Amino acid sequence: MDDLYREVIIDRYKNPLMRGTLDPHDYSYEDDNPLCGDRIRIDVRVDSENKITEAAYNGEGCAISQASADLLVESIVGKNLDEVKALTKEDILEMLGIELGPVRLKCALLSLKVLKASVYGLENVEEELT
Amino acid sequence: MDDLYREVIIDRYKNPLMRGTLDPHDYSYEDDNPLCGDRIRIDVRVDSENKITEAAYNGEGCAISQASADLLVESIVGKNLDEVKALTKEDILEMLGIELGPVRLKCALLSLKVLKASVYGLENVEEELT
Amino acid sequence: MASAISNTVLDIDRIRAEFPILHRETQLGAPIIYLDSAATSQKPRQVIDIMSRYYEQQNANIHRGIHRLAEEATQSFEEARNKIAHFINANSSKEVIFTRNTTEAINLVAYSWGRANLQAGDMLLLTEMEHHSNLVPWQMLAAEKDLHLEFIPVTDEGLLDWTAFEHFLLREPRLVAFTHMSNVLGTINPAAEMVSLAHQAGALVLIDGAQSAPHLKVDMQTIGADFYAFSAHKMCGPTGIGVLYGREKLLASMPPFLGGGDMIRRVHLRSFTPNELPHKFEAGTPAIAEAIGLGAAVDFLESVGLEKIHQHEQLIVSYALERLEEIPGVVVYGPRPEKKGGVVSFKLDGVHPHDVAQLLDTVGIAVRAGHHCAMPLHERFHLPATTRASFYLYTMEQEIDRLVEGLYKVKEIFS
Amino acid sequence: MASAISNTVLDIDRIRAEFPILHRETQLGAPIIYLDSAATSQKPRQVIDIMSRYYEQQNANIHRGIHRLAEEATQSFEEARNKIAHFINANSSKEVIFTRNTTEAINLVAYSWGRANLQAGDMLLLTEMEHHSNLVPWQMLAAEKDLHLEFIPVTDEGLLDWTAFEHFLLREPRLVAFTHMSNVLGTINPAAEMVSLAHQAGALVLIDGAQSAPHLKVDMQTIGADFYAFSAHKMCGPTGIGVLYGREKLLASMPPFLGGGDMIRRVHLRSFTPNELPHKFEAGTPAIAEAIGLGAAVDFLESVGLEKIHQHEQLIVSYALERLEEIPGVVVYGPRPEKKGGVVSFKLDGVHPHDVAQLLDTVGIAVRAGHHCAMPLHERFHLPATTRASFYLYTMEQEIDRLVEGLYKVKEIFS
Ligand SMILES: Cc1ncc(COP(=O)(O)O)c(C=O)c1O
Ligand SMILES: Cc1ncc(COP(=O)(O)O)c(C=O)c1O
Repeated sequence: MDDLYREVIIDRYKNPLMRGTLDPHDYSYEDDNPLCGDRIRIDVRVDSENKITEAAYNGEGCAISQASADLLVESIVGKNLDEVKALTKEDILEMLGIELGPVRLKCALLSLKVLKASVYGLENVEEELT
Repeated sequence: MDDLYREVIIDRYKNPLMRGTLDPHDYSYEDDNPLCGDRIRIDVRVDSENKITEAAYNGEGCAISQASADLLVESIVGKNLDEVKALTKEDILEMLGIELGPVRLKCALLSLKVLKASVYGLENVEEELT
Repeated sequence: MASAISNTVLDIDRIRAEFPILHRETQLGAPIIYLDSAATSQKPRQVIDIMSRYYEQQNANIHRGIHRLAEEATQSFEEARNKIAHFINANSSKEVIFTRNTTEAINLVAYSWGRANLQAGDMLLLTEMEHHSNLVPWQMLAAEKDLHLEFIPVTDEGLLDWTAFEHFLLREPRLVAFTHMSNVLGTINPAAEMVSLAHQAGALVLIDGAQSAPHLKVDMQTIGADFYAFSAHKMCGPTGIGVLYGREKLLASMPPFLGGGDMIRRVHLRSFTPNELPHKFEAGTPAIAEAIGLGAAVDFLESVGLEKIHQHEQLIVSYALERLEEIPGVVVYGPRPEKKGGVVSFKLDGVHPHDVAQLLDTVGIAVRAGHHCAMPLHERFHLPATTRASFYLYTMEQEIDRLVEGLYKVKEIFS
Repeated sequence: MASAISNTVLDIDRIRAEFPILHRETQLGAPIIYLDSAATSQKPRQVIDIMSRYYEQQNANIHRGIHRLAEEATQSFEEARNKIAHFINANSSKEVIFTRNTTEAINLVAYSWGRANLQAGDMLLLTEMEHHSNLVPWQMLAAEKDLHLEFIPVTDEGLLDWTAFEHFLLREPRLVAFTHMSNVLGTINPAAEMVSLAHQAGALVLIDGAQSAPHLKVDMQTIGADFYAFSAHKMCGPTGIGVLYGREKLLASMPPFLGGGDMIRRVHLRSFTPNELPHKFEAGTPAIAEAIGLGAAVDFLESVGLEKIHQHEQLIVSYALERLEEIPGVVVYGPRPEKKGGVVSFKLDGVHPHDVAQLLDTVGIAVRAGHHCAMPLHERFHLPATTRASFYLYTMEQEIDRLVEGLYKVKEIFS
């Protein structure tokens, strides 16, 4: 039973490192997954070269949605926005270290969807992340 | 192949005994079976005791619909209207001497439906003959 | 193998032997524990086989055919309709309309009866415990026709608020539409009583029987509903077919819904005459094999006995409630066992239902997590989602034991 | 066993071996001669088996489930959709909506697109050779919205009257809806050309592909239709499922048709948000096993090759026309073989089609007699009914020979 919810997921879920809000921020977006009620908001600050200097997430939902948000937000600090655009489903799954069926995939990818929507508009993310 | 279309059906179809119209008549009704385009009209004359003195049919369609009309109309002359009301699907099938699937049954029973509709109104026949 | 409770009413091993999927070994080396029958039931061998046999021996299009196969297929199809009419004690098989599922059956009523009979300002009375299938069609109709929707509230215990119901009836709704049994709370609503009050108030009644027809003896003469909808796939039958029961006179008075082959008596270029019931509402080639499969499902359920199935599920659900409530942090929603069917929805403190379901899956237990297509009901209880275990005639108490063990493990992982 | 023509393109014995029903001995001691594939096709073993296997091993409700069975079922279901998208060369599987059959697909367009986009006085252009399924939905819509219906006439040869078509286009129809292949005359209409002219005239185009998708390679990119509808049961697939193809942008712009579970993203008591494509148009539990069955049918057809199937049918239909026309008193309707698919409708002087079909049935030959759900076309040719023989990849020339022998016997009996 434990394999799937490897330490890291439970740990991040219970003791998140990146939870919070940034006010002011340069980018911010919030979305939810109505199927399960997962909700994620991500705030981002960038410097003049579009490099992410600070990031935080807030929200509620299942362990996978929250842990993936925590891991994702941690991973983007220091990256620039182009690198964020290049992030894929596979990157998230690698951070989580597990395989997921279609329903849980939506939980795992919600944070990436929110992040991308915040930095370059919702229209451009629907396709690949649903 | 011949068993089914026993002599009587082909014979009645090609050389009907009761084809024609009665003018004037006491009862008359016409209906069709849109599925196959069978059409039957039956005219009936009765005496003062509601006994059928003359009857004729007219129409077009498959051998079964026309032969059954010919046989039916022949059989009712001399009967009174109450006896007509008592006629059933089985009576027709017995006259024809064959078994029929649901689609052909409609052909075979069209004449009985028309006859009953003429002598005691359409509302009362739908139920048992469809 | 099977133990005390499971065998009180049913010979559970014999029943389970009929369901091939219950014996399929999973990757975990043991058969699956399937506690998701409210979503869809498993299928007994005879239902699966009769459909294969149909395709191997009888397959033909129906109604218009004169050749042997077409006649056999038509007969099998119409016999299935008769079986279903008998199963729900309809007055006539003309009252049994085949649809794709419960959802289409309800939409048929909304489109056909609703659009022809309702006017701006008319009120429809629903409940807070409806499945989306008995909400959205009425919302769409309300938007089109400018109707009022009202909702009988659900009490904390998970029952309909009777005072509110009577109160709403004073406002003369045109239609009362409610679920016979909630797919989340398990609540069995007093259908016959509700119909009788609604009729007194001048309303027609549509009952969503998706969760009741599979589990209770439902009798159209006793219940008295004007419309009753259910799905084959939840009652041991195939996907792709459902039923709308409607009172004959009412159906006869309604305009057609879908247009096309079979639903007509006559067609010219610019006009048509509709066919008789039930064909008037069945446009195009119907789900022939599926109707035959549903006929076999009904035979199967009747051979076991609906009363027995219900009794068995009552025992299982009582046991499940007892065992679940002993787990610290578990909160179960819905009424006491006497007032409900074999559905238990719950939350486990500190663990999202999706995590619960997924962890249970890793030990071979299939439950469902989410809003179960009843978002408004979850809003009512301020829950984003619940975990749901649902039972059927093949559910054994050992499976409940395994569920409880599993939940203890989930707690441990999240502790 | 099989002879020259039948084996020119296909290995007919190998193909027939896949269809269990073609080997079933009838009461006459010989397998049936099934010449009624335009009504519904027979099913190969792999289609029948995949559905049984689904029920025995994978059965679960889809989309919302987290447990293994639900994930497997969802994957199989969506893979089937992908196969179908590929089969018709759609741009995306979002353009593939599952319906019950062709009829429901056309009604979906009439209800959703039609009601949202058409206004009193708008013109819809149909043809005289349409199946009732592509007539009645438009008649119903026309009555509701006060639209004009116009019809491209059919020439004596059984082709669409091209001058009339161009003439009607000048009147700027909003929609042109026509059958790709007539189920009575066999006529294959030049779909791509018609679409292109209709588009130039500013109309959308719906094609009834019930008879073409099973028999021709249909490519959405080449044909260019806005909507394309077909049924699984005519293309080696199960009953209970059909497809509406629609261009993604168009589908996305249309309001929902049926309301309920799965077609929503979010539901409150009084409002809902529709789901994304294709789910927006699939309310309630879909025909899951049937979608998987259709996926297997598409695999089967592609493994044989649609071009080959078409070539085979061309040979068979040419042979059939040649043989039938040598029978005194037989009149065949429809164009020459080059312009038609594997359908031959005819009359035999002095014998009603129902009598023809029934007498043929007594010698084990299944043909259809009646108006074939195309009453207006029969009115056009002043016929109450016709007898129809229709072919598929499993039809052999010997079967045509038997048909011809049978017709001679019918003539004798009625002589
Ligand atoms: C040309 C055509 N259109 C539509 C249909 C209707 O198909 P279905 O009955 O599967 O909806 C048929 C077949 O009956 C057909 O041949
Ligand atoms: C109470 C209730 N109503 C309606 C439905 C919808 O049934 P279907 O999806 O078969 O249309 C369901 C099941 O999902 C249900 O539980």
